[in-house]
Amino acid sequence: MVEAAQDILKVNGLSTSFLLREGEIKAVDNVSFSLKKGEVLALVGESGSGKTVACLSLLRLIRWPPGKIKSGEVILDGQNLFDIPLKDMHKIRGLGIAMILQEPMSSLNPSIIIGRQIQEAVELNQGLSGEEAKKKAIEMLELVRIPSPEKRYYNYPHQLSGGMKQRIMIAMALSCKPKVLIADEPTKSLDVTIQAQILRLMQALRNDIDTTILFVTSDLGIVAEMADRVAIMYAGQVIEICDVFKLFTNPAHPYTKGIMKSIMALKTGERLNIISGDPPNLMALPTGCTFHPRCDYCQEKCRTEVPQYDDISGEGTHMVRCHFPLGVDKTQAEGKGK
Amino acid sequence: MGMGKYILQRLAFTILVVLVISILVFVLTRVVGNPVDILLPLTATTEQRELLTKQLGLDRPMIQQLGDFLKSAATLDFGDSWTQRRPSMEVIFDYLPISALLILCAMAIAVLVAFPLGIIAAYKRGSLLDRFLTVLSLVGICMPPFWIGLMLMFFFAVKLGWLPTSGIGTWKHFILPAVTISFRPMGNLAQIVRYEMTQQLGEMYAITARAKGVREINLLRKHALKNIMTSSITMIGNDYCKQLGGLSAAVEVVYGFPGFGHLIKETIQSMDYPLLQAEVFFTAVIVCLINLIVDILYAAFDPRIRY
Amino acid sequence: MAKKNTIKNTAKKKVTLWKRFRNNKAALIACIVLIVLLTMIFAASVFTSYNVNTSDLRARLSPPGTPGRAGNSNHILGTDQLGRDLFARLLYGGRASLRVGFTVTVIGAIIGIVLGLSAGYFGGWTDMIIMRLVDIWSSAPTLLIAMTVVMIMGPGEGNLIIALSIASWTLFCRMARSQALVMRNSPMVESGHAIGVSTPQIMSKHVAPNILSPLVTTFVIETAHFINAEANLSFLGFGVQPPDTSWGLILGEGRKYLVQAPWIVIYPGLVIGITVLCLNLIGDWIRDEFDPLAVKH
Amino acid sequence: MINDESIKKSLVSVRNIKKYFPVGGGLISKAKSYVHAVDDVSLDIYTGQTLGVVGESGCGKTTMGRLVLKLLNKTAGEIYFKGEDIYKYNKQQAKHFRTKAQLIFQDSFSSFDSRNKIGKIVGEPLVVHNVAKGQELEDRVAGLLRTVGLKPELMDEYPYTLAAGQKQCVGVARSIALYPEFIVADEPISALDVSVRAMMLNLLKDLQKSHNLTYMFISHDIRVVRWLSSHIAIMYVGKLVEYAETPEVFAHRLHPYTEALLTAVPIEDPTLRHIKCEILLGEVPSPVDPPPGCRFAPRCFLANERCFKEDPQLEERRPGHWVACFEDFEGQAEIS
Amino acid sequence: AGRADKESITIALQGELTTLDAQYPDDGNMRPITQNIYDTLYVLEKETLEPKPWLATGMNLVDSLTWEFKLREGVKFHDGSPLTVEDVVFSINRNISPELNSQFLNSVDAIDHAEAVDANTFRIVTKEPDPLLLKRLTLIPILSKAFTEAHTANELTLVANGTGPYKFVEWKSGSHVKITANENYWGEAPAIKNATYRFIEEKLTALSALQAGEVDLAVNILPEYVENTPKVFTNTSFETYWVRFNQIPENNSVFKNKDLRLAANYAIDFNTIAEALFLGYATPCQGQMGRDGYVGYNPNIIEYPYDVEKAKELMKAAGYNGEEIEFVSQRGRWLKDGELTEAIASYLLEAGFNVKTKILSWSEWLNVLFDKTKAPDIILSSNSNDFFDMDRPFSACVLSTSSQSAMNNPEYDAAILAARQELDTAKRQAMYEDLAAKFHEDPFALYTLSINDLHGGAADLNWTPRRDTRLYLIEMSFSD
Ligand SMILES: Nc1ncnc2c1ncn2[C@@H]1O[C@H](COP(=O)(O)OP(=O)(O)OP(=O)(O)O)[C@@H](O)[C@H]1O
Ligand SMILES: Nc1ncnc2c1ncn2[C@@H]1O[C@H](COP(=O)(O)OP(=O)(O)OP(=O)(O)O)[C@@H](O)[C@H]1O
Ligand SMILES: [Mg+2]
Ligand SMILES: [Mg+2]
Repeated sequence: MVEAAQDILKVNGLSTSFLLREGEIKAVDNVSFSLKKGEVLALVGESGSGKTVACLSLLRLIRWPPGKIKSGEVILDGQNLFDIPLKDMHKIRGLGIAMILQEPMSSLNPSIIIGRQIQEAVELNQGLSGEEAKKKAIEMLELVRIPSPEKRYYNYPHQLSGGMKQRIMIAMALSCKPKVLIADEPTKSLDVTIQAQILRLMQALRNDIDTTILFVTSDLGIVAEMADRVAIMYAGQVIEICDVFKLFTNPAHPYTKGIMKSIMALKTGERLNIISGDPPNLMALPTGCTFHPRCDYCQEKCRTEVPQYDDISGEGTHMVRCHFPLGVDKTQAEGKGK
Repeated sequence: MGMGKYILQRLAFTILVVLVISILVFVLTRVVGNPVDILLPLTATTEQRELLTKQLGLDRPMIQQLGDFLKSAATLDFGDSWTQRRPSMEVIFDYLPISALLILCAMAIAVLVAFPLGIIAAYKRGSLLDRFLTVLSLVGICMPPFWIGLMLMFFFAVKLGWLPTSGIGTWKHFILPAVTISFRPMGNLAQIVRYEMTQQLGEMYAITARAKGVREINLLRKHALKNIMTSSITMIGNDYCKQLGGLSAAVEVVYGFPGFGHLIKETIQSMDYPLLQAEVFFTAVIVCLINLIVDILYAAFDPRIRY
Repeated sequence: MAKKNTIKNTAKKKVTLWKRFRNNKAALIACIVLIVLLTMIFAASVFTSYNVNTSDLRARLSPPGTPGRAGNSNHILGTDQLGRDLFARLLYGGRASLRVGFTVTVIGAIIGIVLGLSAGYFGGWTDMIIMRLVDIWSSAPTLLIAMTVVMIMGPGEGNLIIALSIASWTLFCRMARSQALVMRNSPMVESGHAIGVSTPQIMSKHVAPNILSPLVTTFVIETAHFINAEANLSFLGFGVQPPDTSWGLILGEGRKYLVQAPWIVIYPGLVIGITVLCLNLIGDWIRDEFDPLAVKH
Repeated sequence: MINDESIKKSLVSVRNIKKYFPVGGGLISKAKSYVHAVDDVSLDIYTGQTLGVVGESGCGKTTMGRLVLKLLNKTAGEIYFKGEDIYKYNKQQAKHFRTKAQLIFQDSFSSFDSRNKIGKIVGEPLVVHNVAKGQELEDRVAGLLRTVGLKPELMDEYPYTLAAGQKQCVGVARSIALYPEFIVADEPISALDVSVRAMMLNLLKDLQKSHNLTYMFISHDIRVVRWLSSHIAIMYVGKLVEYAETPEVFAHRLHPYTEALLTAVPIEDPTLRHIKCEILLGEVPSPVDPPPGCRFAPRCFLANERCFKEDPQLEERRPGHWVACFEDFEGQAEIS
Repeated sequence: AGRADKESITIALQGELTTLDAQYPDDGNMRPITQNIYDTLYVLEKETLEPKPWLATGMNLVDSLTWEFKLREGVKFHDGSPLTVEDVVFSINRNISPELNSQFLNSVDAIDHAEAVDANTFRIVTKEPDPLLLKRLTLIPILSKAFTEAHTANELTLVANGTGPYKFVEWKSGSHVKITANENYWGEAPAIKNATYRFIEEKLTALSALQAGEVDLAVNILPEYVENTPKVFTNTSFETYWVRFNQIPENNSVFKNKDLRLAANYAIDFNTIAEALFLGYATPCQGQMGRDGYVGYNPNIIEYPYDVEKAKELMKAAGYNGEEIEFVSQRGRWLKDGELTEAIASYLLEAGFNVKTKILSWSEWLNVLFDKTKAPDIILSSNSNDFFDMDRPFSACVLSTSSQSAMNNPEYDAAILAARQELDTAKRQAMYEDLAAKFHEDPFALYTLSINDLHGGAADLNWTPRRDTRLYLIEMSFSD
């Protein structure tokens, strides 16, 4: 086990649900992970697996109704965010954790000039104001490689291209000087060439500023490019956490393995590996292991018993939520489970 | 397109609208109505009627009448009001401003009440307060305004004697009619503000703003408010036009308020065609102008709109 | 905020219409109230033994609960200025009010939808002419024109309906057009073209039914609107005339007696308000339920 | 090989096709400018093969697909299907063409009339062309559903009850109902999740084999295109910049844009992360009234004066490898 | 106690006046104001309703057509100019001129012209011998010639210059008119110095204003308001409702049958209507159009009793077979006209008349009233007899040349015309009594009822309403 002291952010047993009239959606279910200072943790999962909700839950930005954080704790720098009264959360947001959203097109306020939007973040989190804050904002624009920042300061979002908007988002998040930066699929709606630019920018900034990043994505290519460690989400749960190299060489969860296989096949041109079945319905999750209906290795136990979150590396670097993790001796795993 | 050009285009359209509507009303009234009987007392003789028909020029062919009408209307001269026996324009200028002011007051009340209500409801959506406010705004929309007027007058003027029942003179005279008229726009506005605000608070940019530490109250004030302005302004403009175009008549009648709606009602009842024509003209012009103002305001609140 | 298609869609299967309806209590209550009201109005003779037009001058302006003459039931809502039973008049008057509101909306909807669909579908000059017409019409003081029409043609239900219909079509026209435009460019229509469905077939089989739900919402809310409009015009004397009766007329006639007989004014006002409120709630519900993306007009 | 002769040999031939969309301008005033969505593109698609069309958002891929299916009116140029110009078809031929060429949508669900049951949706082409009715229709629909890997019982369900992947399968079933020869698949997998994507791709490949289909496969994901397509056409702002067989493209990237595009794709291997070459700067220009010259020139690291003045034409630089570039470039970066 | 300002009064009128040019309109909202601004040559004596000299001081019949008058001296217009014979002649000639086309032209056009004789003598020449001339002169406001000629027709709508006890101060469109006492008035100085006339159309609103103390006098309130009114002012007046039977020979109306006309008169309980609907503030007709105090009233006629049986008998005898009877009316013009219509219809229905009521707008109603080809079986109308002389109703309702009548009886026509030119009062009285008796036997209308003037006022207002309905401020005062 790595000592907690090194973890700048620690999430324990986080559960968030949406209570709709049709039923309860367990969007995030008992999720735990931690981030060490300066590292990039990729949160990977399919659409609807709960990545965004998990991130928003960290900031307590889930709106009631219908969303509700049901349990868990989020410890940022030793402080449990869930202990803070909600009305004081705005002090944590930005300065503690900042976030870049998935949709650059709609994540900026269309009726306010972008400069002001960045400046607002500066004013709120760096204690600057007026001219100083403006100067800082322009500096931030420069930092994210926006040409002629003094002029761009006065642009409205609609006057910028998607890539530029995403840079603005990054500038805005960074001007909060956050301890942890959450980037929620920052390149999802961008073209590959623009995506490459943004990723390159983020890498550069990371080297310069040395922030801790929770990088959410569904593209394993980006994971390979960006992440130090990876957490895989499936149906609201983190099913595997490990080192990025380990993920690409030795994934332990059948789901991860399945995806890895089909990605490799894309390169070689072989027939693709299929994970049979449909993505889970969050409102009526399967019993036992949520993945069992689609799992090739499913056994009786999987149908009934919820698997625990197990450390299979013995050093706390590879955690899996599976009764029968691949590449691990069954009995050993069994033993671990008990 | 430049702003100037846009305005010119709109003005051209306004002229078209006014022309079409004026001709329509002209034809409608001349073809079907017979105002002479109305303008004379019951005991008037046949000769008297014929004389008046001639004096009003109603005995001439329609086309000729229309031509004359268009000619003089082009110079904003709609002729003398038949009942008030002075230029229709003069009559309009006696009645229109005060109604415009009254409805403006009503709109101001509506805005002042509806915005906070709508915003609070959006902020606390789903709460008891929200539901209460929603029902309240629905009631404002649903109850007939003249009925509300009767009730308010009954309680505040007659029973409690706090306010004058009718007429004009002091600012106090404006309170009851303005409040009564404000109910419907208030309901409309509160609903749209609540709806739009709810939408805005769920927008991505709202999450972004919260994520950088903006307080909810500032989010509402500095970020969301501006974005709901376009739809609110449309609503306000619309309601203003509707009220001025005759909707306020019933309330004005109840409060004996000498306004434009009241005048419209009287004019129509007395078939005072020149005056009616002038009223139609002015309402159409005002509606077009207000629409233009609304359009221009759009650009002020939504940078994406440029003319 | 996030995509919720998969979840919502699968869940939809199980939640029947009725169940969803039950979840919106306001709409449910509105529906029940409206049904009760409609039953009472259309089976009025079952609920009251009074004739609407039989006056009893000796029993003028009797307060609610006054015993009726000779074996008749009590005047539960009192009597009006001619001694007629107010309850009976409200029931029978409701027929005219609802008839006006409904007919005006139907006429408006038919004209508006036909024109709107043509504009949206044919585009080009057709579209331009129709939309200019709508623009002009929207700038016209329609209420003023409606009053003029009533005055010239003579007040009464028929003419009132004609006059109000003048104002009722533009909204439908705009909506139908925008829906038709959305549809025309939708993948659904393209998919139809791709498999070789003819254009008229696409219009009638796919486009028309799919734009129905927002139009139904508008229809319900507009009906409410025109019930109010009827009251407004009848109040001013431009509407329904005796011996016919309508809610607006009852109010218009009775308003002089507010101080002496407040019930003549209070009850019709409430009935109008409640009816309109119910229709609005139901309209809102239809919109929320069947067309979650529709923006308020 | 893009010449008159190839029109006869190929299933679909595109010749100098153009599509301009008017923008701005109202109904009275004339349109002021045009989106050059597809601007002078020529290529051939052979029976049983798959042409992958790749490019960044807005480069005209979708428009191409629609043009080839005659779902849009062209601005100029010709498109031949089996040697005949589809824009010169008479009514009968046009209707017949609809049975031979089909479209698969990115988001099939939105192309369904959601009030209809799946059986009706899938069976509609059969009904429209009077191919089957009654019991036969049902059997055919059941068969189609089975072909795309769905249970026939789904016939009586509404589409919204299905998962995303299944909806897409229904879309495919509808498209293949009339045994078409040619299918345009417009980003059929980009809305799908990784785990479902694989199934869909396999299905497309299987269908191609079993039905002898020809595909025009539109995607912005070069990894997928590489896996599925026999040929690749790379588009940039309405222009075709490179066109060849897939392995050829990956081996010899003759256009600087292709090089930039391929190197921009993240590599799914953490060990290779730092050996990436230069990335492409700038943004995709607007296709509204583009300036003369090569449209890639402003972002091109090889651009010279000529590139800004003249529009390079497609030429066959290597056998079967067509490129539109003045420079003699060949990609160096290692593409995994 | 008592009010602070006893010299100011606020009066609620039912609507706004249309012009201050008192010679033009026939406007019930203007008269209450202009009657206080303009004087007339004669006024009606309050009790006897006889004309008494006012600006004229004496009269002398030169021949049966020519009347000579003396003009009061020392009278000044509000603008300071003296009243001259020229002004009087100008005023009369203007009022009867076709160019002006005064709305009450028919009340004054018996005058042929007026002419000056000397500085304070003038003559009026009538077209035919006219027993009503002096009453007609009570209608003609005397204007200043110079002032009137100095203004355009449009300007005259907004200005007033009379000789009356009050001067015009201001007219706020839609809201009110203010007048103030004329210090140079030739007559007695009034107790009330300032008056504001507010236009309040809504009856209820007027009542509220009265209750709230905003107005001191609200004219023509509803009978129902009496109990909520501090002080009630009432008097009989000259408006009579009548329901015209269609007897036009060319028309196909059941009421050409005399028995049915009688039956209808028997079928309606006007006493109950007056009691219940008008709460007693109305007087049922006594089987004739005239009433006590009118020249030509026949005191010997007794009202038709309310007798449904008799009505039914008569109907049976006349062979009435349920033919549909069209009853046209309008509402909103006169007090409770709509309600009265419905009440009459419901009585007729009860007696077995198959009545179909049709309420029309004012303009349609006028159209139907005047267009003899469109005449319905019965139509409700009102006759105002401001001369208190039976010539008015008979020539309006019976005379076949009248635009309102729906009968053609040469015998009646001749009798009416003869009475109209009879200068001998006693003879005229006899002629009209005779006609009234005939019309009782052979009714031309449902003689319905006359409504009383009913005003509500402040408790401390002293005033007795006049039968001629004139609201002379000079007769009002506030008590302590
Ligand atoms: N406001 C909401 N109301 C109801 N359900 C919601 C809401 N937001 C999210 N959900 C549900 O929570 C689940 C997780 O959503 P989330 O947005 O976290 O997914 P994600 O992993 O971020 O997917 P994507 O890759 O599409 O962004 C989804 O299935 C969604 O249905
Ligand atoms: N109906 C239309 N009217 C006007 N412009 C259009 C229309 N359809 C497409 N365009 C424009 O044509 C250009 C090409 O569009 P197209 O949809 O073919 O691109 P694409 O390559 O499919 O993009 P994407 O990857 O985003 O789907 C774009 O700039 C688009 O804005
Ligand atoms: Mg997400
Ligand atoms: Mg596309």
